[in-house]
Amino acid sequence: MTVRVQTEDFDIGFELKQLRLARQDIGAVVSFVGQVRDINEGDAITTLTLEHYPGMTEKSLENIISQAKNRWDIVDALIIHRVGTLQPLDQIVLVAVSSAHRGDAFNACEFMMDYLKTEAPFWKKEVTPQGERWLEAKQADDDASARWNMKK
Amino acid sequence: MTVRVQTEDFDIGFELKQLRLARQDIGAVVSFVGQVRDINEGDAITTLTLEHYPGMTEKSLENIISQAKNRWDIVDALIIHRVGTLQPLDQIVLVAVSSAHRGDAFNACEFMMDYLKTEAPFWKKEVTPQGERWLEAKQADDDASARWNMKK
Amino acid sequence: MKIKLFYFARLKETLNYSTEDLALPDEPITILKLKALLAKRGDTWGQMLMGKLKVRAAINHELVADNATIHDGDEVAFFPPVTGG
Amino acid sequence: MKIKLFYFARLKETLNYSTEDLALPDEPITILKLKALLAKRGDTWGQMLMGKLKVRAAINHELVADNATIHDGDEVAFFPPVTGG
Repeated sequence: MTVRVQTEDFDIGFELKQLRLARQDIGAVVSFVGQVRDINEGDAITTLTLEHYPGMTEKSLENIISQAKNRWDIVDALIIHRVGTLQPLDQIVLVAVSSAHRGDAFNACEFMMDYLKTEAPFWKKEVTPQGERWLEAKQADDDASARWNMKK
Repeated sequence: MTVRVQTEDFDIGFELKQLRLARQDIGAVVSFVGQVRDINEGDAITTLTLEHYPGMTEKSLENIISQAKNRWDIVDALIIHRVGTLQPLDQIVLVAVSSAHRGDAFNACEFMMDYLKTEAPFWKKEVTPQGERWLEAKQADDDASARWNMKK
Repeated sequence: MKIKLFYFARLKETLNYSTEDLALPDEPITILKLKALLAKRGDTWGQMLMGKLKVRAAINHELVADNATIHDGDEVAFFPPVTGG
Repeated sequence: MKIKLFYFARLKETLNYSTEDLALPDEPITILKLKALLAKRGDTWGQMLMGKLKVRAAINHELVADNATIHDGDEVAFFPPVTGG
């Protein structure tokens, strides 16, 4: 498993290729990339700053991958999350999963994103023309994360 | 929407970037890439040849994207499918979806793959040390496709 | 009426036909009836089209059921269940 | 006992503290009791730790509930619900 927390951008093509070519029994790679949107809750976004808790962040991301490996038949997984100050259209996060068959990869990838949203210690602060504001956690994210406890 | 059926390989990094940067309100891109495995049903795979039905293929892939757009709040979608003779570790297919939020992109991407597996006119023939064989359609793929009729 | 026929994958290979133009009586005909008609061409045709093998059909690039009706000028295709992706 | 404290995001900014070393009596203390103790430092502390804001806590890099017990040498962190991804 690979977990990286970094200020630099990442190259999705390169990362997915590494994951895909790692083993010849891999048939599927599912990935999620998140990017900074220009508008959030109706306001234009100038910049987005991501703070995190060094040490705990890496541990929690590794734990999320371990949970996914326990639940689904996947080969490997990767999480790259950026921190620092970003702008609209910048990439924020990449979550990717390789597996023999597609169903496991889709489930594991979505599970990892939902858990990352509620368990990994990252915090976002937006700068808008009206000033700065910390993002509030969303009930929808808690719900998305909680539904995995009900699925097989 | 973009649909391409081609013998050439494709560059995932480039394709996802195009999709991602197309609009500033895109927050998520979910993608699936399928590759040729070295072993299928216990036998080593030397090559895999993909045949298709020109004209119908493109139409059915466009139809799959349209269905996904009707069902979920997505911005755009892309399907690239290779045909001709491939080898283990070659990329076969890329399905990618962009949207404001991740849930729609995950659902739409998995739906598109499940429908592609049962509706798009592609046929695979494997060459193994024991000879050639056409792949049989799998019940699991029919089941995966059918479950979308039950979901909201 | 005249229709254009296509065969794919195992059907194409076994029948050794990829496409043909076919002239038929000027009356509606279903996919099932067309299959029965073609099956009379010989054992291989019968086995491939009316045997144990699942055969799917398309009319003008749309997947259709066996009771779908073929019209003059249609493009009809026969093939095994699809296995792409 | 001695513990190390960290604050993140809105808490760090408002309290103007990112980390501190804290000496406490040698007896088990829960997250909730520690919060109450820190809340006595003043209005801002009270509002941030015991007010309407949801505060989550971690001990040694693991998310914990308010009734979790802190031990000597632990690293304790307070922060708002996470908003990454």
